[in-house]
Amino acid sequence: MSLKSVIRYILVLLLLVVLAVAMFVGMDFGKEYHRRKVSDYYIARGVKDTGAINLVTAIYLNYRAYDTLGEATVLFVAVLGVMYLLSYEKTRDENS
Amino acid sequence: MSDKIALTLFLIGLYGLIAKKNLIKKVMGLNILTSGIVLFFISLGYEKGLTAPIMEKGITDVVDPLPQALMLTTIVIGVCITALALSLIVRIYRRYSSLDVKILTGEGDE
Amino acid sequence: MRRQETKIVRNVARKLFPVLVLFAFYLIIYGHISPGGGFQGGVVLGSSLILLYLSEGPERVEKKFKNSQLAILEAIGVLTFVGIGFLGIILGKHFLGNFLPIGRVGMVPSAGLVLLLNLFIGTKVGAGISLIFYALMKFDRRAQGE
Amino acid sequence: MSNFPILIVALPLCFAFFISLLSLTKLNRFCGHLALLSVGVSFVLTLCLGPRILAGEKIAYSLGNWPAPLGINLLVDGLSYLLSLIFGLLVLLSVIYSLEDHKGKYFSLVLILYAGMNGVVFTRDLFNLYVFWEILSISAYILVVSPQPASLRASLLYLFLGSLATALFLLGVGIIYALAGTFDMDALAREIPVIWRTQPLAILLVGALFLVSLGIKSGLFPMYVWVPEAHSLAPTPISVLLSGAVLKIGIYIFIRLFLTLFRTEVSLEGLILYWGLISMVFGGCLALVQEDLKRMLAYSSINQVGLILIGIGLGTKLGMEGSLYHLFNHALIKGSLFFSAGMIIESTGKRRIRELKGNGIVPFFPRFSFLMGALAIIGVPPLNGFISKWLICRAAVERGNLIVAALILIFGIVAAVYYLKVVQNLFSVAKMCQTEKRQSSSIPWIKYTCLGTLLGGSLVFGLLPSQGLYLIREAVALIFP
Repeated sequence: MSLKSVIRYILVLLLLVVLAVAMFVGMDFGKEYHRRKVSDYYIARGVKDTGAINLVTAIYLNYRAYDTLGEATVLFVAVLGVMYLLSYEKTRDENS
Repeated sequence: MSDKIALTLFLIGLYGLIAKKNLIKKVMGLNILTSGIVLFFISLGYEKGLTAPIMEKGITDVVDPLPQALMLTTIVIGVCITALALSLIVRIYRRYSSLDVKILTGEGDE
Repeated sequence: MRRQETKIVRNVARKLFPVLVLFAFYLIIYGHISPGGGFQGGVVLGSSLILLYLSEGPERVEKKFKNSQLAILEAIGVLTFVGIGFLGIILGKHFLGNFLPIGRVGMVPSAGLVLLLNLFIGTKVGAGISLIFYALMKFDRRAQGE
Repeated sequence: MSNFPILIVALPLCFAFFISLLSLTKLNRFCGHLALLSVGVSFVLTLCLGPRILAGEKIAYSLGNWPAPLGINLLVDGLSYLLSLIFGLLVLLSVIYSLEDHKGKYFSLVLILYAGMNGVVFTRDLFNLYVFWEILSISAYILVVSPQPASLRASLLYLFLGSLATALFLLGVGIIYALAGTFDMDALAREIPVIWRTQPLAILLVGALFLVSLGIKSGLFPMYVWVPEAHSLAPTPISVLLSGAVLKIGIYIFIRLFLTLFRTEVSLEGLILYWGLISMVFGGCLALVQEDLKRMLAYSSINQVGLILIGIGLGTKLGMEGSLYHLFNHALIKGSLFFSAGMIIESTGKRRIRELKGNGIVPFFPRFSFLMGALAIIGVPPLNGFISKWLICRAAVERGNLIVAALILIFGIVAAVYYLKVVQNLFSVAKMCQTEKRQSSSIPWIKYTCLGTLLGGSLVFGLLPSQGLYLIREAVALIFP
């Protein structure tokens, strides 16, 4: 192992330790801080509002359907991209 | 407790993404990182003794449904990024016949 | 690379395929009254196609499910999603507003748009995931020199 | 009129899906025109919102009729309007530029990129912002891939760093949700000062996560690695979009989150100021030693983004005006520079700055526009770059930060050195090459219109700076009421 890679590993480990400490200290807020403001409304009124018993679906497709549109777009982009990248014409030149 | 595990998973993924030299392993690191985040979100809503958010008759104490709904989106995004990264790697492997991270910084270009 | 798996695998996969599709549509259609939903059902649908592809080999599956058809299905799924959103604007609500009646809670045809959107998301996700897999798989086969 | 915000986002999406269907049929060659139509419609809708925004109005839109914390809300205010205007203009010109060279799926991706940009700047919901940011980034990763094989590795590098950035952002959003129980920005603006009193460490952690992620995405000093790779290897219109729009998204989110959301917390101004300064210095110095034309432009982008951050970090109204105006100007100037660099590379087939020397085959107009763009970005008076640099400099002097002002001036001179090196090579007399006489210009006129528009824009906003300041007045009023 060369000196360069040793230094690299030490740096990475240092970064991770710092991050770990920061996260475990910073996120030590306990459960009482999790105030479910919006979710309490969803739980109380969700079925009446949307008619869906499954609250996850109710949020996914009714309250936050715009997010779902975004998600569908991401999947669409990925399919488009995979076909764009792996289409035959583009890759033929690399064979030769 | 579960959010601590999720964070550990996140850090493991971060380590994989930063330190591994194989491109496929980097993608694996990215996946672990995403799973860590998903687990973190899910653990936010969870408390002991609560049931799934299916509001059938007589059920009132349920876990937080919002993070669960959001995580569906994150999972799809994770899948999409993985698919793209893999297809890029497949083509890079065809071009350079190597999966070493040195490719990314331009060594071996003509 | 071997094109096809053994006969046992092929038979099991072929018998399993309709059951998986049925399960997928159950998940999609009952998504708003039980655990499940469009995305989950769509993934099951996609994996059923992937299973068929793995066991039967690409040529035989391509005859039944052409890539271009799947691509069209996917685009139509997401296009309809946006279309339903615009329909909300036309019918006086906002984008993606629920313009259907909620109906009796707990029945299958209820919850307004949720069921409809679940169907489109399901087909879209199923087609999309199997398409990604197909593209990677086909590239791999080509790379190994057909 | 009230539906315009969502139409601006959803119409390009709708057309993108339709174009991908169309590209499978025989009508493949009309994809570009359809894309042009939809971007045009979207841009016109954006322009239609103009009078109301400039009158100080804010246009809100709740999706699916759910009020603020329940559903997702869109809001068009001065800041998002300014950004949306830049994006519309650049995407329109890029589509026009690529009409001849590209086919179906490419346009679909560009439209989704456009929708993603507008989705990011309009939304008032943190998670929705993440989703649209991811849409924008993923389509950008794909679009970076060009026929050059090296662009594949640039795209992969961009993908790794970009998805690391969005993952860190998402983790921050999760912590915010744990603390506040909502994603809505208006509710968060009220909540966060309350939480700050009991949980300062958690808020600091969120701030740090957001800063790192935004730093990666806008190409600031230690995390700029992807910028030169992606910018130099992408197709020309995509380089324009990356430099003019995608880098700006990071700055937008920074302003939106840290100056309107977290504004009662610790003052970030010093950090931002020095970060911008370091970024500017490194970008400028590295641009000096580049040999590749587009790579040099990419490092110059890092330099300019640093300058924009300096203006923000000064923390005064004047500095903010200067940096928002510079954000706008940089989009125009870098657009014209990348377009002309693309044309130069296209007509000579050479990317290295040294090889451009004495090439008589470069048509006159790209050379001229490169010169104009270089003068504008250096900050020569009648052009628009001067005004914004002047504003930032004056803000620095007013704050008593003379060293910063001096550094900005010095790096103006450094920019002059590396740009004029290219200009000198471009305009040096062709001493030989009479033998290999190639056709002088095969560039279609439609590409010249893109260049002309951007050059005209930078001239107009340089001669009439009050018009440009009028545009950003509402945006500045949001931050310094």
